[in-house]
Amino acid sequence: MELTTFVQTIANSVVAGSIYATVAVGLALAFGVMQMANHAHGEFFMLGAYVVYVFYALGGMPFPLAVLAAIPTIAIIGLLTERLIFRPTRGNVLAGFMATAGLTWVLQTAAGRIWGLAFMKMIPTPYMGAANIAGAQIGWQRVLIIPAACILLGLLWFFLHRVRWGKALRACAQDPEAAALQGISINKMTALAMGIAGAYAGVAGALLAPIHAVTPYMGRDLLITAFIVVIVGGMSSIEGAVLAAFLLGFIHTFVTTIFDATSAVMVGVAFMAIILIVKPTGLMGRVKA
Amino acid sequence: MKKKGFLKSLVPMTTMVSLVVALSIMTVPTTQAAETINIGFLAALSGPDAGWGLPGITGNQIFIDRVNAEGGLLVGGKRYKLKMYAFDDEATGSKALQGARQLVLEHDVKFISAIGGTPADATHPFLSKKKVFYATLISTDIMPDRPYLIGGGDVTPRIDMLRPWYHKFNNPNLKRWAVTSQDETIGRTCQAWEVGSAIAEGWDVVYDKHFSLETTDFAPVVTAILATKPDVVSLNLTWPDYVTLIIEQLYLQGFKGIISGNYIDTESVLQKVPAEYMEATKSANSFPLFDDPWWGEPSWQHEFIKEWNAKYGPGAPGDVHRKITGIDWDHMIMLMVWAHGAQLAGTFDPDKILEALRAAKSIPTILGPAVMYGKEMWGIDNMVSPPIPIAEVKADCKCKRIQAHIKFEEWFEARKDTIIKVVKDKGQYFDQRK
Amino acid sequence: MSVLPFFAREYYVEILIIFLINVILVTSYRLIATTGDWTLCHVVLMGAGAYASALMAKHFGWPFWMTMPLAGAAAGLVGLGIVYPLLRTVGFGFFIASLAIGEFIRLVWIKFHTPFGGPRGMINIPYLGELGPIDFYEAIPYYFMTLMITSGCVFIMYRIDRSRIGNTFKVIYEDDILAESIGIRVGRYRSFAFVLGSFFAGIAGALLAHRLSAIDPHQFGLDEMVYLLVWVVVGGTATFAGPVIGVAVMTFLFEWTRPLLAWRPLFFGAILIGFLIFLPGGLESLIPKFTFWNKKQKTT
Amino acid sequence: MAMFEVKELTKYFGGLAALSDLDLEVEAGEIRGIIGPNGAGKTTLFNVISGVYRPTSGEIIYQGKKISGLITSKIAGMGVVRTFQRTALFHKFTVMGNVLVARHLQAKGGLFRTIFGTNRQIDIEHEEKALKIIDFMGLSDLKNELADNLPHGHQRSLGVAMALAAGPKMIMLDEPVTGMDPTETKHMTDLIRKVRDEWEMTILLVEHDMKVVMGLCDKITVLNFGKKLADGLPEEIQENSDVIEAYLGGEEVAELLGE
Repeated sequence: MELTTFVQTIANSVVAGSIYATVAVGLALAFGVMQMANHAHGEFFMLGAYVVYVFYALGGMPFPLAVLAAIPTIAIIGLLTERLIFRPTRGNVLAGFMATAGLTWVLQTAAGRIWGLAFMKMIPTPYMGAANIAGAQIGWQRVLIIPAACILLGLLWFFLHRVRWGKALRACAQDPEAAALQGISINKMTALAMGIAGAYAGVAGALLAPIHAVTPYMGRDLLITAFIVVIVGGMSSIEGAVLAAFLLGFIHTFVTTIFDATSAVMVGVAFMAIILIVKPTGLMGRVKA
Repeated sequence: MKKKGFLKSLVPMTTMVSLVVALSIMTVPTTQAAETINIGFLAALSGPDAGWGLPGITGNQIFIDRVNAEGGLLVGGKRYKLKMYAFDDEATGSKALQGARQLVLEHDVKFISAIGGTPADATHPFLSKKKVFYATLISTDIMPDRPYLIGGGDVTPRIDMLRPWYHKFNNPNLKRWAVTSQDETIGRTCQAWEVGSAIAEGWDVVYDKHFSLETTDFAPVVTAILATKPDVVSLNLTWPDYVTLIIEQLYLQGFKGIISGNYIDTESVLQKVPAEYMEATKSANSFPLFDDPWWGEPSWQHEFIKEWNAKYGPGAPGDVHRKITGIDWDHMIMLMVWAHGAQLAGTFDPDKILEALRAAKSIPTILGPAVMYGKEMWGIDNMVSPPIPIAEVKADCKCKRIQAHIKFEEWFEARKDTIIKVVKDKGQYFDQRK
Repeated sequence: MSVLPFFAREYYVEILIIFLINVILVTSYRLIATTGDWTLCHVVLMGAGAYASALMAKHFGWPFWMTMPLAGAAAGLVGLGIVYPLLRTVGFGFFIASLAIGEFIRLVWIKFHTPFGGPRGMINIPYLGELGPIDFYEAIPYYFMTLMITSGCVFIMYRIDRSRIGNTFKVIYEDDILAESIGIRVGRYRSFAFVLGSFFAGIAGALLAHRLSAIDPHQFGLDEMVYLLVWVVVGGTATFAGPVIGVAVMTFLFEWTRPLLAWRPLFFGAILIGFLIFLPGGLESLIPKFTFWNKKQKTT
Repeated sequence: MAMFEVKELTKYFGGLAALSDLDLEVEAGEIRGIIGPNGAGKTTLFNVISGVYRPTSGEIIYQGKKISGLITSKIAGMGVVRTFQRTALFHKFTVMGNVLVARHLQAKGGLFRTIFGTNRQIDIEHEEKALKIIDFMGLSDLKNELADNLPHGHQRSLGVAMALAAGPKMIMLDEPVTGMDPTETKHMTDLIRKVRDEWEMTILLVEHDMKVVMGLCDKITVLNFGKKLADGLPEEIQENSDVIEAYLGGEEVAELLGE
């Protein structure tokens, strides 16, 4: 592998890792709090992209604003999901997961009917052109994702470790009963977690919209990856998820460059299986998956 | 008592089954007005592959409406109205077979529009037995043991074979040809034919791989392609969505050569890269625009665009919330051919229709006069072969403009030996795919 | 059951064939679920059976009565192969890990064009030939063959469910620590249930493959798996009959809703959500209210 | 040498030791009481012996065979079975069902036979043996009742019944009489003694109710903070100053002296 190709691949890996991380933290967080396993997480991601399509491509709103708009929009959808699906099925993780699998179909179909179903949606690239790093060319649109992801993850860390509600959320993730005894309202926490999960999936989709095929089904490819990330990271561990996300980002990108994406996914799954065998709790998890 | 328990648990099972059947028997077969001929549309209408199915309905419907407006299809001095029944096969074999059975057994359709691939594999034994026409877009499903399967409305792989000639003709000094497409049923076959032709035209094929359908990020794929320093990057029949993303990456990673493909959806590509770049890369493909002045005025093509917009365009009664695509007319070509065949034969008897079509010197299609061809390629003359348009992207109109309209047959006859040899080496010749 | 096909029109006989195959599928799924392990790779294991049977029939020209049980065995072996990492997980982890591993198997079929035919899958899988005057290509003979095989499989699974082994599965679901403490090898029994279920899924796969004569990886994708979940959820898993009720009702609804075309996934998604929230027990949970066998399922 | 030995058993959870250098010797047919203030490590000891936790160090020897590190079911198979502090039952099963399942290890008959029930004889024996245990625990008239619907006392007895059904030679009872009224307690105490006498069972007993412990046990081991404090006959233990010390401050002193 030549140097430029290598640098190019490294850059691609970091971009992929940033995306996986941004998507997966929400999944891990939601799972940590009252075991909300969201099959529709990929569809949140998809809807985030459609927000950009509607506001930016159709509505002519500036791209950054459209991305910001995705945050509350999808957060609200997250809240609704929590209220209408996870709360009624609380205590039965499988029921929640399967119900959200149903939600996946609902959202995909709805998106297809509302915004049409043919080729990918047309979204002009806001920042054309590419940065030249050691002979490797990386489009600005991708470069942009890296700082964006850093900021988002930083914010989340700050929220979870410095803000009262965030700490409560972590307490709740560690031990719901104890948290409840301390007078933390579980309902508030689950809602908060799903809100954040939605926001992060949404903003990831929004950031990716200009460089990804925006279709109602764009979420499904991501779902398995995201769950592998969460399992490898250790079910409910945020830090673990981030670490695993970048690991998988590198694995996928390098294998794709050298072989192909099918092998990449296979290697990813094999990686997960190995982790399960040698360390069932995942990289940073406390509880057995 | 355990026995009884088992029987008891059989009770609901049996009741349910009888329920299913009872209700299915009750649903009376669709009553046939004597002079109506039913045709079927069997493709993915939901799920990720619906993008290849749903749009086809619009084109077929436009054709059907035209025919019915004239009072029906004139066959053997009698007019027959056309009626279309759609069935969603979700791109899976089992459901496709189920659909074929429903369309034939319940609606007695004479012709089925489909996409091809595994659904074709799963349905052909049944349809061959029932002697029902099954028209796929792409000709790769044609096989000698499928007498009533006709294909070729979509011009791959013929366009993929002509592009190496076209680019060589315009740039004799270029040498290095890189080609890729998604790794699936049709991709492999079409790419084999393209590689064959590229070699026949004297290109060095420096990259000949498939990217898998799981690919979501094309940066690595393009990185790998550019590592081979190609003069031409050909995308074979890479699906339009992927084409857009790959071209974007080619642009970002600084590719300066020629881009060539089966279907470049100009409008969405131009969202990602400047029109000047597309013109500079001479990006050539086969799906012409029907509002291209090249067709002349008045023309069936221009009419079609108008009708489509009137019926399905923004604000129209049947607004489909999307722009017209190649798929909208791709399916219709096959329907036109079949209808013409029936008129020539003066009957709907499939064997007579095939006979008439093969005898015909020129069959009118929306891409121009076609002939039945393909014995050397598929072992049977069931490929509908209209002249093939090659369009390039122009910066001034930010659109495709037809550059040439080539008859495939003569070109192929001159080179077939080399090409077929390569295809056989790659194990993609029809008699090797069992 | 045995006279139905003569009244129904041919198209519906075909639906019944698919229905019977699905009955094997859901029943075997419940067999695994009784240990508390819900998997997401059951349809893939069905695929393993389908591929195995197809390969044997195509390359060795073996007859169906041979390939079918072997297909089951093959699927069982695959199940045995993947159950080890799976057992390291419980509950939801198991669920997701099985999804990922199932995907892995599908990708193997896609990746290796020989012998699996890659994304195109396998074509020209031989139909069952004639047996004297009976041509098994025809719907009705195939229907009766499927009916026989299905009843056979269902009967065996019913006996297992009622036997000491079936009870062992159920107690593992109720309290695996207690089960372990009285000497039940929980791990072994979980694997046993999983492999057994895989075996029957494989048989269903063989039946499907030889009816279609063409299979591809897409046929056994996640969407199909979610359909299976819909059947199981709609029917319920507490009683043996539950899943069968589910698949019967959904088969009917599936035909009934064809006119919805592109809207259908939305409809089925809504059904899935609705049942999980408002009728978690599935349809079967309504039955005990007005029939006799509510005592039955207590006295295991 | 003793039938059951624990040698320098140590179990750490994270930093702190739940058990440290514990030695224990139990003779066949003995009823051994294990007492100690809350958090002394009694239940941990049971969990380690029964293989729920692996010991950090030290070993457990049963009939000369090392059982530490084996999985629970293996240990149970060798004849060491425990009951739980919580009321652990298969609640959706009948009393009969519970005991039948608990006889898992004794159940005979190959796969085919079991599935198709071709050999009724085996099933009948199986059920008779189960019935015997149910009678013994005085649950015969409840045998078709769902475990869930039993009164607490009977649920505890069923727990013991299941342990017995597993066919052990040594049985570990974790607070068998908690939450029982005096009559139930009396009944259970007699049963435990009967189990030892009639079934030649060795018994480890963790119990808070000192009347029961003192009345029932041949020898008593006192744990405190995971260490062995004392070891001896009931009356020795009652006089032992360290033990009183350990219990001092706790209202348990009175309890200890059985008042």
